Amino acid sequence: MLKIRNLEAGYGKLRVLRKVSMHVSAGEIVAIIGANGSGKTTLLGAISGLVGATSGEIRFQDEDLTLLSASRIPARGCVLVPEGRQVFAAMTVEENLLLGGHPLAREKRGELDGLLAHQYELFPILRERRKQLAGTLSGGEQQMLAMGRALMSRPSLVMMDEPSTGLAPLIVRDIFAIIARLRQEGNTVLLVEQNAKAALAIADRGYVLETGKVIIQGPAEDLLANRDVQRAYLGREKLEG
Amino acid sequence: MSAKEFVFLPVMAAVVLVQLFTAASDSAYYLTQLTMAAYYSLLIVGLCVLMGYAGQISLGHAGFFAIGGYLSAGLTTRDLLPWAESPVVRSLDALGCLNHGQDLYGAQLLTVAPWAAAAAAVLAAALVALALGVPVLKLKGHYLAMATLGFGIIVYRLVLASEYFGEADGISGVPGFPLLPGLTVSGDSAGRVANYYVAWMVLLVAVLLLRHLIDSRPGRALRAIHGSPEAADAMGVDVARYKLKVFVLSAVYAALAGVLMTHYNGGIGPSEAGVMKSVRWVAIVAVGGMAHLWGALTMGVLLNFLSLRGVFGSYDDAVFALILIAIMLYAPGGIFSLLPDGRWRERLASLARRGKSGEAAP
Amino acid sequence: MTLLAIEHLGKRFGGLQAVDDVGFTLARGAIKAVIGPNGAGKTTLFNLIAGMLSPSSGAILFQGQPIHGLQPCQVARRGIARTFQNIKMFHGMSALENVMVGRHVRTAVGFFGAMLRTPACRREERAIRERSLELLDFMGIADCADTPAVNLDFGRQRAVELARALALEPTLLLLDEPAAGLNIYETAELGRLIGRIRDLGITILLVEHDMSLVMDISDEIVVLSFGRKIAEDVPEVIQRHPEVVKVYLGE
Amino acid sequence: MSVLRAGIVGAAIALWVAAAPAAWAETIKIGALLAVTGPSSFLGGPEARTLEMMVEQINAAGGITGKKVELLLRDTAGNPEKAISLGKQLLEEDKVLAVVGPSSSGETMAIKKLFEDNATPLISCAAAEVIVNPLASWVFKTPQNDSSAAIKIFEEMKRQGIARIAVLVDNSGFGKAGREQLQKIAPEHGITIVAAEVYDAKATDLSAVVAKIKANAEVQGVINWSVVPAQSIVVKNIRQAGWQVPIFQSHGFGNIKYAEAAGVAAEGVIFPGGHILMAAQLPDGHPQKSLLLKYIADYEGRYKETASAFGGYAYDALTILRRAIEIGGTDKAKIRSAIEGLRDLPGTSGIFNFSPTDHNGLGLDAFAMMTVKDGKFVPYQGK
Amino acid sequence: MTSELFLQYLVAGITYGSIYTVVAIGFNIIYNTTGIINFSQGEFVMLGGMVAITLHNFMALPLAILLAVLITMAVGAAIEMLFIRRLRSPSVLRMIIVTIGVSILIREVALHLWGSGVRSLPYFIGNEITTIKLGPVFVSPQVLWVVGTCLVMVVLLLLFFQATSLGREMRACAANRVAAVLCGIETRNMVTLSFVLSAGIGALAGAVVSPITYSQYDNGTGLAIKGFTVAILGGLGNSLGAVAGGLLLGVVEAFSVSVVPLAFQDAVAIAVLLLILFVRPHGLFGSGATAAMKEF
Repeated sequence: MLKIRNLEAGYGKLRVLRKVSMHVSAGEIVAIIGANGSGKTTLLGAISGLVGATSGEIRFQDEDLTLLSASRIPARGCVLVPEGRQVFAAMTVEENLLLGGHPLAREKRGELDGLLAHQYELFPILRERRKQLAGTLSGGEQQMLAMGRALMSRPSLVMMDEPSTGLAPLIVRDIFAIIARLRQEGNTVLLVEQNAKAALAIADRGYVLETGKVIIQGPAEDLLANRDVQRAYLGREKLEG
Repeated sequence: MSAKEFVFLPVMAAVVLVQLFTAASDSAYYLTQLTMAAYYSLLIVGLCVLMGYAGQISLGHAGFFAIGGYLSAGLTTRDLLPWAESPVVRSLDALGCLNHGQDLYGAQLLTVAPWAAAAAAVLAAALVALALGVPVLKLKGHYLAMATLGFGIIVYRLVLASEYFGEADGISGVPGFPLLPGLTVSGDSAGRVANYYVAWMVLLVAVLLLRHLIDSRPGRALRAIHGSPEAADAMGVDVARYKLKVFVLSAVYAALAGVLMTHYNGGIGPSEAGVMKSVRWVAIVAVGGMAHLWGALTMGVLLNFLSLRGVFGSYDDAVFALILIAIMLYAPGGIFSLLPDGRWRERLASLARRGKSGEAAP
Repeated sequence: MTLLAIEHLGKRFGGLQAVDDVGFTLARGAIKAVIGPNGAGKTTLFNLIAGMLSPSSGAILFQGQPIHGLQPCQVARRGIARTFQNIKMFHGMSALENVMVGRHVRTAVGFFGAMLRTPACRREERAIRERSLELLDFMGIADCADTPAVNLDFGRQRAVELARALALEPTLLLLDEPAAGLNIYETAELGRLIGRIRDLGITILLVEHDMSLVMDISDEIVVLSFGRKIAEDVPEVIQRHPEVVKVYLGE
Repeated sequence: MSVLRAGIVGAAIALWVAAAPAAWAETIKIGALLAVTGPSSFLGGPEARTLEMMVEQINAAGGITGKKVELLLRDTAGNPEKAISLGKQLLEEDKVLAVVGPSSSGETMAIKKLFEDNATPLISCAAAEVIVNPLASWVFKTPQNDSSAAIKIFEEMKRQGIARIAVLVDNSGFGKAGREQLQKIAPEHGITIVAAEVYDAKATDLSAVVAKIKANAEVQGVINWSVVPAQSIVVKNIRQAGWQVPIFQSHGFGNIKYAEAAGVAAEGVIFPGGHILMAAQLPDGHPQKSLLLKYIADYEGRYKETASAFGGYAYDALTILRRAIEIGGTDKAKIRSAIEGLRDLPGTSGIFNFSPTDHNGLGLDAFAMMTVKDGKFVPYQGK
Repeated sequence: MTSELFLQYLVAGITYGSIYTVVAIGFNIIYNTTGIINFSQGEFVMLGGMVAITLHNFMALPLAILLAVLITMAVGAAIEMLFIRRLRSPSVLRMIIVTIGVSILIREVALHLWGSGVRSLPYFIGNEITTIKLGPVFVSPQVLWVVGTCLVMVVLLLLFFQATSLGREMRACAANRVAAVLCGIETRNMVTLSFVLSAGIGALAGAVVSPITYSQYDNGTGLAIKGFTVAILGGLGNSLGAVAGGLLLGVVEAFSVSVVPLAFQDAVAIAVLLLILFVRPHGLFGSGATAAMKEF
């Protein structure tokens, strides 16, 4: 479904991603893990068009996303739940969700009510809060809202950037339970997480990024057992030179 | 002399050459408008430091020019004879701050002496800038622009509504400003050459002082605030104080320009306080390249000179608007950024280095 | 001897307790690191010490004096310098001039002195320049002195920023993720550099993600999670601390 | 013949034709400092257009004493500092013989000394009395005196038994000068000003201030002294407030556009107007009649806009200069004394009788009281 | 003060207030979607009036106004596409300068197109002296047109922004540009749309107030400054706040006539603006908390 080849991207002079290649198949949950600054967020930014790719290609359902502007990518079925939620704080929960339905083709706008109901079923708390301003929600509720908003356009691929950031452990568990459920419903998920164990626990496969490169990849169980993964998080051997 | 100061030599040479040329070609009349342009440029270089180096916009600088010009004009023309016996006037007289003279039509006149009036005018502008700066400089972006614009409008409204300042007519009949025996700032054609040199001397000294400021501790602090206020703060720069100081400094420059221009012209009118004037000054600084003292000076002299000569005719404001838009869209670094490479600057710098080593090139 | 003491420090943003009853001390001459996952409150803690935020509760004592609630520039004048995670160079200024700004609190010339370029001003200016060049040299980037700072590569900008902080002659140096954006070689180099800075007698507190750097150079590590301190110990212990491992790798 | 050669020949012919006026033996340079743009452009615009038209006519008719007139028109935008700069340019660089303008009193006052120092005649198109009183030897003005207008208004008020009035003026130089004259002269006519307000030249609605003066029960009549569009707003707001008070306007109302802007509200407004506003109604043989009709016809034919008193100020200035040059030649001092010696010279504003002590030359008779009837200016016939 | 005078002042204040409010709303729309204060907003008002007057020579009044609004909208779109869109990495300073430049340019073009003369549309109902007597107070029917237009406009705008998906999308751009892009909203078009919308509103306002205030090439600036003051008073971006702020400023101005010389009236209005900027930059009616939720 998603195929990335030799992707390079960064901000200004700073090159963050160095020749990253990876793929996601339909129906999978793929986790990308790595320490801070390893380039995870930049990778999702590049896929969703927020960060310009300097070379390489991103093929999504046989279309090169690097050629599209960011606002056209959601309509192709590839939606990002950004880090730090980025809800429309001064708008109500329901408005946030409706805006998520924007990428739907015009003739499918009639399905909005059904989709709305579906999100409320997935995230019952949002139904209670639907008239509230999104900025007044708690962190966990905002995360659910951001996910719900992304799902409103029935994307074929949902990308999630650090859904657990700044959330209490109990809520993190709920969030991951929902992600797992999404897969059961047939969604494809690309998950970027710092919380490696939680992410790999629900993922099929995983990639480990370090300083902008994929250093390890494989089935989630293998990565969980891999000592190098642990090393990536809690200190490397000293480098000479 | 550092590389940046080295530029002064050719500029001074140009000032002298222009005068010699006009003398030789019997076209000394050009000096009048060059003198006026120099006074306006005095305001512009002050604004340039505020905007370009400290990063604070002011859409009200004509207001400071007007405070300087109007106060100086009012004090030196309004007759104090009716109050001659009041203690204030008498003590001022005892201090030598007053002039006993005659008006255009020969009537007795008691007025404040120009030097005292000028000092009072500049001081007033500084105090206003201080009082205004404390709350205004806390604002950013649109709010700062609008607040300074508002200040300019208030000054305009006050001079337009005050009888003391002559309402719509402004003040005319302002006497010359005696600088030295035999040297008076005034528009008399006899003193034209001397006044030309006075104006340019004042301007170049003013620029030299600013140049010194920019290349030293407080100037670096200012530029640091522009570059990154948080980092400047973390380096121990008291951002609020520095913004305030430079605001006052630029107000003083504007007021001084107002004082000198008023004595040179022998009068001042409300159009000097108008919003369009403030906008024009901002435009010229932008065209010169914001953080570019020489750019501001060059464009200040050039554009004012052309405008004062009526070259743009009825399209005066339109020309400035077009310049503004074009510069912002196509050369945000100022008109000199369009020159290839800025190699001329390097060449100047290398010349300067040969002159004296040890100090850095620009 | 204690240089910096954090006591029951708390910071609330609306409903979020970003820093919650954190306390630790920093001995003169030590290198101490604060680590924790994203959103743990490291940056908030850092900003509280640097004066960019004022605490909701608790106290920060520097050399026995309370410094909480002071403005950043006042904190700097006490002898605390800092660097920024996303490097903040002064635009439009050369590398050397950037460092020269660092001398601000150690010099005195004001507007008038500078404009008139008094002899005292000239003397001071020369001293600032010399000291700043020395620092660039110490960082090994003396050759970039006249380059506009923003044109330097990332690693060199870091070095300029460090030199700028050192120009302040700080007693305490606060480093906010100094290794962010550096490659492994640059990071290793940075580690050595921090060591040399400590050898100058400067105490260092850093917030860092790069574990290799932290483990390598720190004397002690404080671990934050959800605004609370969950561990404080030497690197070897922290590396095996079950709570810390759980926070980082999940349960 | 190739196209190129045709082009060259054509250009040569064009050059020759263009160079033909070089047959003029000498040119007379006359400067003009007018506010063609800016806040006073409603004055400077018609003035500039009038001058351009006249100079063309004069040259077509053989110039002045056989010399071609060259008009150096400069736009001051109403700024005194520009008037000074451009004034010096005209005097020293262009070496003009005399200057027409400026349009506003502030500008005129700013350059008064300059023209005294340079001993060059300046004929201002601004109305303020202070321009010629106290007298400056080289400065003249063509608009009627404000005091004449004030006296005319007060006389009419007395006739109507109005003694307590409200005065509204705009904050232009015209309004300022008018207010000063009204306040000075009112006591002489037994009239008391019980309320006086200054409004902004760019005011968009004045119903609040109208409500204020209306609430003053003493007010028997209102004088509005203004030269800006807002004077139509005053009239409208007074009538909209259901207030049937007699409204007097200054000679600044002498532009039919203002009456049109006020629409039916302008009906019955009384004001002192120059004869230009009633040219057609003047008795045949009136010395001004033919020149007024010609000026109006020429101006309106050429510019497709109504001729106003303002353009007339410039007409008079150039007419005076023309006559003075015919008498005194191209010597500035002689021109000056020629102007001072002009008697019974009809102009658009009135019949000029200059003297060494009167540099305006117009008397009370330059005004006639007028009113608006059916959207037209007509002589006021009394109640 | 008699109650009659009090009421008459009030009516005058409401008239001024409605005019200012309509201008302020134009500011708010653009500010809300872009974070730009469009200093050329006043020129839209001027254009609306001038174009409508010109067209009225050839066609019926409603049609002339409609066409004038459409033409001004096109001008708004052109300004955005020609100037605003082309600003690379726009800093606030540059946006201010460009919109000021555009404002001067439009004004100068208008001067050379229409001349400096004053024009006006005829009164929609009655003429210059028609008044309606409401108790002791006299009101021109045109005032009711202005107040009515202002009210209808505010209500329509609120409906548009709250109840239509396009309005929601514009608000989303204002609330969080990145998130809007991630929802597939073409933010560029929203910016253009905001210029079109506020140009249209300005033009309609210009046509409706023209019989009262007259139209002239340079009367946009004064209105823009008042409109901006009102926008700040009500809290930038807050349309209901603008209504309240407009009425407040209008009434203050009307009543100030009784204490301050009229010549200082504008200085009073600007002093109010400065005071608000210093004390409550988020406006009298906006709360700091909601202001903080916006990105700008």
